[in-house]
Amino acid sequence: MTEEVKWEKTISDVNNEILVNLENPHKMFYVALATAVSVLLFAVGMVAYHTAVGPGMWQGFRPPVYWLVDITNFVFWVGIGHAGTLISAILFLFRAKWRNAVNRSAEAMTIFAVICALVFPAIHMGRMYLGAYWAMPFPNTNNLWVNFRSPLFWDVCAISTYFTVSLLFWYIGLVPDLASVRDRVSGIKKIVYGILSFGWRGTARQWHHYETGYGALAALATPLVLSVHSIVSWDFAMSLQPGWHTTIFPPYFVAGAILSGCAMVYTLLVPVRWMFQLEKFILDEHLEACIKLTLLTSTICFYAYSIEFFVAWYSGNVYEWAIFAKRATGPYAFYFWVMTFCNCIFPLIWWSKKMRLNKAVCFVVCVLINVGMWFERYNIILSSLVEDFLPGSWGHSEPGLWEIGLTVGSFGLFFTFFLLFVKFFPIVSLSEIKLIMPKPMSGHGKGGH
Amino acid sequence: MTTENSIDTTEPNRQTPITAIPGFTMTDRGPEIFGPVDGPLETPVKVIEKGHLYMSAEEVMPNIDSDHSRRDSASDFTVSAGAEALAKTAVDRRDFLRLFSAAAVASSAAACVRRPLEKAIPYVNQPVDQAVGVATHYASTCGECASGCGITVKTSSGLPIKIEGNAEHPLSQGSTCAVGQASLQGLFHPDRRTAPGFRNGDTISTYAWDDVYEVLGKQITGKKVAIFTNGSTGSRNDFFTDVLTKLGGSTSDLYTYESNSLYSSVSEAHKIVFGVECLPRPDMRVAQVIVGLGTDFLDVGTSPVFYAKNFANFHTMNSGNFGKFIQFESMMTQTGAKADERYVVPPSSEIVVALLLMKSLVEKNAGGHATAQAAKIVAANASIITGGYDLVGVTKEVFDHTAEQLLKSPSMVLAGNTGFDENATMLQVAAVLINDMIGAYGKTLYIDRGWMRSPVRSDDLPRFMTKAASYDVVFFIDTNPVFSLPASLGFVDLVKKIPLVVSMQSMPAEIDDLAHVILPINHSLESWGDEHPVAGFWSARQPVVRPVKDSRQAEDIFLWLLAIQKKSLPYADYHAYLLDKWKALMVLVDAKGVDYETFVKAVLRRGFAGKLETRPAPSMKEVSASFKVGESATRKGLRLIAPLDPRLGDGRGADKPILQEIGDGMTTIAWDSWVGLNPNTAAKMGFKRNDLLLVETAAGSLKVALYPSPGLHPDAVVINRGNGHAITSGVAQGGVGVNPLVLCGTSLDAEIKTPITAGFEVKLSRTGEIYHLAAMQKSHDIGNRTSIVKKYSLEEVKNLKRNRSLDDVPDLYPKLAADEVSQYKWGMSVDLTKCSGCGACMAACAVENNIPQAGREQILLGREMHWVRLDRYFAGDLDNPQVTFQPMMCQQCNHAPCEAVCPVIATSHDPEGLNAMTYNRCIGTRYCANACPYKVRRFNWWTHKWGVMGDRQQDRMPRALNPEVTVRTRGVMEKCTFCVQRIRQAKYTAKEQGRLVRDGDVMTACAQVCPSDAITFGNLKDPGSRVARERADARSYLALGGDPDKNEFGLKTLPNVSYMGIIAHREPLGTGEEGEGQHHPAEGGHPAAGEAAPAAHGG
Amino acid sequence: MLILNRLLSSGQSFISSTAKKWLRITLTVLVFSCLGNSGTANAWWFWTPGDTVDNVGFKPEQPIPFSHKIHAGDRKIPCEYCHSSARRSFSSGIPSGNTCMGCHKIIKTDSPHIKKITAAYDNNQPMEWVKVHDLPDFVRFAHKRHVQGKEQGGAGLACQECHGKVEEMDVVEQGAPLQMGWCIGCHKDRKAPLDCLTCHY
Amino acid sequence: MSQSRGILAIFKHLDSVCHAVEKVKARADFKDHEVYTPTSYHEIEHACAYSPSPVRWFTFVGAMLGTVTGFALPLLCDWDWPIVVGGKSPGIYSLPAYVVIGFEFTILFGAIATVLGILVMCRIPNPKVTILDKRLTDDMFGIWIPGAVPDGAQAKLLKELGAIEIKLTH
Repeated sequence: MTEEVKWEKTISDVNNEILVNLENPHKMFYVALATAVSVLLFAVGMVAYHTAVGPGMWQGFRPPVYWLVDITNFVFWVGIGHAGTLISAILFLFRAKWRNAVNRSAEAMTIFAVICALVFPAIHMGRMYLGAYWAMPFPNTNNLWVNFRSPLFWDVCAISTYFTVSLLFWYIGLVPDLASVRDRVSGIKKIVYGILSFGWRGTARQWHHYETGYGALAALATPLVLSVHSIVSWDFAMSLQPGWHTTIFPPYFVAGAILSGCAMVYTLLVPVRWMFQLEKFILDEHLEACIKLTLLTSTICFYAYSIEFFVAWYSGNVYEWAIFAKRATGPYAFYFWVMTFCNCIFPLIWWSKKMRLNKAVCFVVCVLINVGMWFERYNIILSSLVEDFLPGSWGHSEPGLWEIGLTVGSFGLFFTFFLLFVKFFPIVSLSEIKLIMPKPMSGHGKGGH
Repeated sequence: MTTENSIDTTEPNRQTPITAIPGFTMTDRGPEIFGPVDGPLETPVKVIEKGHLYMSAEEVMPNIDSDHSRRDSASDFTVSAGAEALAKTAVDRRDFLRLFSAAAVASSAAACVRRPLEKAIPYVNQPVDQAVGVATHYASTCGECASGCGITVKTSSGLPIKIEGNAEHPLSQGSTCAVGQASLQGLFHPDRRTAPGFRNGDTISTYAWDDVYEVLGKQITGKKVAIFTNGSTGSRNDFFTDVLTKLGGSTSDLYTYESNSLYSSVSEAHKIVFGVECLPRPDMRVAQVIVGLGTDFLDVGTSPVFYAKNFANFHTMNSGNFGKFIQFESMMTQTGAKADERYVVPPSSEIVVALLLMKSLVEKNAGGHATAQAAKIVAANASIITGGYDLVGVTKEVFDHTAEQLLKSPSMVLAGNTGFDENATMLQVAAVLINDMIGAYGKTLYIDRGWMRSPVRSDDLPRFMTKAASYDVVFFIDTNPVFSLPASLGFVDLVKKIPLVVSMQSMPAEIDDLAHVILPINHSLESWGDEHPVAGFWSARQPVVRPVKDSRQAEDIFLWLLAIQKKSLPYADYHAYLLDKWKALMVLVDAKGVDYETFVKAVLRRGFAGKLETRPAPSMKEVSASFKVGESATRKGLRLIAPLDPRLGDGRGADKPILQEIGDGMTTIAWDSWVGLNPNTAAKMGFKRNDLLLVETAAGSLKVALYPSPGLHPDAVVINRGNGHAITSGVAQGGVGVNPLVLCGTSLDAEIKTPITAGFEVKLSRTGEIYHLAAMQKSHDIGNRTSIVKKYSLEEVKNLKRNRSLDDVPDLYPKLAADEVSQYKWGMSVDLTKCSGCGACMAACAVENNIPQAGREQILLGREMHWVRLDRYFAGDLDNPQVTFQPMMCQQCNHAPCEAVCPVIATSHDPEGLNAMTYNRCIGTRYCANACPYKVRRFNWWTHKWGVMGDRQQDRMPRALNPEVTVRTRGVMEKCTFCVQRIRQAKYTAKEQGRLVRDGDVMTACAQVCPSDAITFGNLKDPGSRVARERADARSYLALGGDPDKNEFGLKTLPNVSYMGIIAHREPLGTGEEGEGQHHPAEGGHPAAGEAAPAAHGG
Repeated sequence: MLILNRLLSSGQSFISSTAKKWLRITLTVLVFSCLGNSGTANAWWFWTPGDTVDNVGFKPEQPIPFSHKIHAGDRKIPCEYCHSSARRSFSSGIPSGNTCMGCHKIIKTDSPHIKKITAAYDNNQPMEWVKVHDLPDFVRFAHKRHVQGKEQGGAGLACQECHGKVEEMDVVEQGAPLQMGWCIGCHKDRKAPLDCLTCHY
Repeated sequence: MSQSRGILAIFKHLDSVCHAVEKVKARADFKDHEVYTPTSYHEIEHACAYSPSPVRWFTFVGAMLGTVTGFALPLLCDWDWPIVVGGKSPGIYSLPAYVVIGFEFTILFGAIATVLGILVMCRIPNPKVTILDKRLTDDMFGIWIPGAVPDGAQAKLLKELGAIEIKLTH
């Protein structure tokens, strides 16, 4: 970000123009919220029925395919959930200024995406009520705890840690902004926001501790971000399944997660920016920076996809190569090519700056990337499970309406949360965007730097 | 570690405990299969070898006497609480204690208890020697077919829970077939009728038995009565004859019918040639060559288990010899799949093959009395023979070579299938002649010493068809001819003309719809009886449980009917009749120094007795003049074959979910009928898998979906019998599949007068609809994954060496101390050379381990629950592929990929090498199933309903549960446990006796049942155990375990299951180096997904 | 909330069980909605597996007030006289009607409870005892392995070690928690097998 | 701050508030003054010249505690009941697997401790906070001197230093 960004607004406009949305959102907001809530309610009904009847409801669970859309959605949402903390933590440490414009919504997106992600492993289990208990067996009358060697338990640890840390990070970031809101509103709202802002005053001393803590959190969150999807990838890589059992999985998954996360950030920001008239704060330059990061991770993914094929071939492992050959040419090749085109080919147009700045094109490609990333996980799960070692155990699978319903339902959950968030919380980090805006100097250079 | 490399040339002993059998001497090879009989006869009493292992029912169930059961008097033990919950199940009238029955009572007295309260309900009168939790075994005889295999039934708290082959019984030798295993489902079937009834228009009014006797007894007084029943070799036919005589008829009013017409055709052929009605008793151990003419003796022959045991001893490394099996057939039978040389011939042309073989034998100057006759027959059929080589598509050299081999060494020819064409009996006659020419009689086949007996009289069916109208009353007992005869025969109309039809069935049957009186009779496990399968050898049947429904033994009903008419036979019940009959047995076996009662008890304990009958070798008749070949042998074009299904039989097995769920041996299709067609033919005609075809013959038409089946002759159209029961008749699995008999014409075989079910010209056309067949295996091509199944030619196997133990695998981790200390390491060895894919292991496993049946809809989703899966792989030409069967169960890996991934330690490693699955710990993440490279784990997607009449097929599972195995709830993973409940019992017993578990003490259900002895189970730490020796054999390998000699260790999962590679006389296909990318044409035949057409076959 | 529930649950039957159930549900809902934390705890209480509660002291009312104190304590009848299969079966066995009648044909025949037994016996009705020591169905506890002596490879335990001093109880109550941790503790102490397959299959 | 009586000088510009802070921070009559800023401008932090925040010690101690817990938990469980899975000996041999647990606990405990550190050091949540001026969380800077009065010397000085407004706070 060496280019100087041209700001039309000053920090005095920030609170006024951003927080006004809390009072008066666009009418499209209510349409969107109503849609999201009804989808969510429908999904809640499905989950309730599913809990009563059993996991047999998922038509895609056709042994040998014991996981399909459930874990696809899980990994997909966890992947989406990567961008937030990445943008807040890693880019914070790298002092990438553009993050300040988008980090709040990205972090919120992280939280809600991780919630969506957590739903799936919970409801896919055969006996979810026991799952909760075994993980925290209090009182532990069995003298037995969990298997710490299981990647699934690592996953539980990683995701819950990630969720907790992201939530803390997000909320700590929110505290000064909630104080800003508190200072704008009155009545019951003032009390609520007052409680939520913990009584933040904004003294320099507070800011001093705050900054240190925020930096420490960012330092902790950085390895966490990278580890979470590595651990998610071990959910696959720790088994012997051909196509899963590879060392490339952790970096490959992390890159994929960041790719989908950034694409999702963009996908969310463009309508939000329009809906809440934030064009003057979330500048085109910021969006372009996001696209550049997306392009970078897309090329990493491209590399990972290719090297995966190369290694499968070069290893001489019959099973491994068979899986990859079938991925590209077999009955499920469609998914493979969707994934390749969406994640690797389409983003290539962003090498042109014109395209990077064309928001319609970028929006479409970002949506396509998320479609592609969904199919990447679907493809990895399905193709490795469906035809592994013994041909006698081979099968085939395809999801049914049930899975589609639950997938759509998870979007309902996500957007419900997100829309409620934009209604009640500052969409842009007020304090942080002020930092990248022109400083309110007197012009005399007196006492300044 | 270097292991002994030489081939284990002696076949290890069967593991079941062996004891002396009166009349049958023992050899070190196990029980002599009807071997020399001249040894001294022991007195078969007083020495009871195994304590209380075998005991007769009357010892522990004194109240089973028929007076009680007839009058339905108050029993000693009563139905206890929780009855309303169980009343709906099949066992609502259990007369034994129901201890520990769950009663979910939220009692106010103990509201702090956070679990349902359970009741402990004891016996009122505890029978001596019965303790809760201690199983009692009874010896009996299987009643599922007419073979008369000996079984032992394990009962717990009075309930039969498992059937095993009687280890001492010379026919079953410790094994049963799948059908025998499923017998329990017949016993407990929820569809069984609960009370006798009279037809009242469309409805049936039920009555008390006493009223039924009264009314029916009077109704039949003075009437002309006939009995139509299924075949039996035992005293039953004599009893019915006695009854009929009392009723004023004669033995000619008794009609027997078996859908398996092989009994009558073989028997009739011997009558034609030798003048004696019998089935020859084979002894394959001495044979070196067997030629099959369309035979399927391993699956649906005259005595499948006995033949399988025989074949297992023949088709194995035996003092450096390996029996060679040559098969000519038009369909792909499981027997044909085991052939060393297999020639595909057109449907119905087996008789031509026989003629061509006869010709070659004549040319080679074969000995025997038959050669002259054969020469005449060959001359008379010169026109057929001339075109014969082209017709069957096999060259003369092959026949010459085959004839040479037959003459060179002890050999036999087995002919005939249950897909029965018009030349069936003549084919048997030809086989008899050939067997005589090659000197098989007296050497490998016996008709003069302990010959086998046919359960049916061959001309009963046409006799009945002509005389039926003259009867006033006809009893149909345990037979369902309305279903098992072609509709075109007009049997239904015939029965409708009979004024009084009485149907006596243990399960509802189509004949019930035509019957005026429907009487539920006892299942064979509730009945007294006997079988006489081999001349001089009797197998006894005793009830092992009180009738679970309000049914009566068929024979007892007749005694009551006679009593009403005051014409009583001098027996209180059929049991008394048998006791009278068995007096002759005591004389036969020459038992001295014991009283009769003791003798009978000893017989019941052991399950059988006898002394093989001998007779002078019968002399041959001149048959060449009467030998004729029907024109269907030389027909061209598509022809129908409708064989009996190996498991469903003529439809008797269709009501047993286990048998439906095992699936077909070659196609793995479950819960359905299909039309099998050569994949190339199907491709040529433009048909794809699952296309619903219209199959038309002159007699009728039906719609059935297509499954391209490799190995069929291009002209063969195969539809198995067994399914297609009517929905309306209350038959348990009504509505499943189709009955191909509607396609069969009216003709009967000329000699034995049984309906022809093969050889009809057939037309196929597409209806345009798609019907999804529930095939459990989606891909049958092993491709380049040759390390999964290893095959060796005979030459290779003779020089096979292995320098490194299978368990000598480098490991990063230190050896586990607990494993080192443990005295046991349970292992299994599966000899793929022997496995014939019969599915008995799947059935035994399901019964032993309470495995639910999933039903067609779930199988379509791949959700079958079998703990042991039978993988079938085809290699080579689609028209005539080499077939491999591989039972795949949990490999009990020492480095199990499934264990490490479980987040809650629901599956862990046991110091005895077992992969422990703890159901109650499982939360159902299913990662273990994904991580398993063998994909042998099964998940409970739903709550399975046992013993409840649900809407879906899978909700009708009889509630015959093994109390020693946990019933799994929804959301829980399960898998093969190596029958750990048996291991634990054996260990407990051994500990109580202060010793270690010995080889043979414990066997898994699959190892015990396997009719081919393919599965061995035991302690790998005992170097002398059979399983340890087999694992050390050079032929053994680990699935996905690479080749330790080449420093390749595959996945390094270190399974405790090892497989022994296939030996075959022919050059094995699909054995190339892993990874060379061989392409096998079978790949296209069974596309993994979608409905792609079978690819044309290539090199 | 937990305490409330327990109080309510363990209380004597001063209100009907249905009413109590509804009361408990209502209370649960109320408290759940009011107090987040204790609501969670409550959910935990209701949804965790049954053996999170040890049930020690569980003392149900039996169809007849059979006193082990009189039989096993005062009269010194050995446990295995009635529970006869403990040494040879997984189950120790509940005495059958004829076992009772063996003595009570003569002894105390005029007691109303004995009359009840006699009547049941004559009518071929079994007694329906409430199980006190009840393990889940997925646990395979072999009485014989625990009761048999060392010479048979057993543990040689006295019945009282798990069942408590039954011979002093008028009404039998649960003597030990019978939870897995309790089993495991003893197995660890005595170096008995600890693999899952020992009890679960 | 229970005591909120004092004066608040409001500044509009960053450079002027920084200049003011540098001028007044050492003065005795500005004892216990507080600088208010809408966001964390480094200029102000430099001007105030606070000593390094102890929040990082919270982080460190929390993270180390997490590491110890994360490794101890599985190892103690293995020690209590060694269960073999996948042919791997429990305990020290399974340490590679426990690295993940150790790592996650490190992060989790570290993050929670950091947040606690922030809350403790910032003395929040504080229910008794007085909002001195709404603009301080918007775009204005402020210096608040407890106990001072609007017409005192401090007010005058601040005015000179560029305060646009002096406010009495209660």
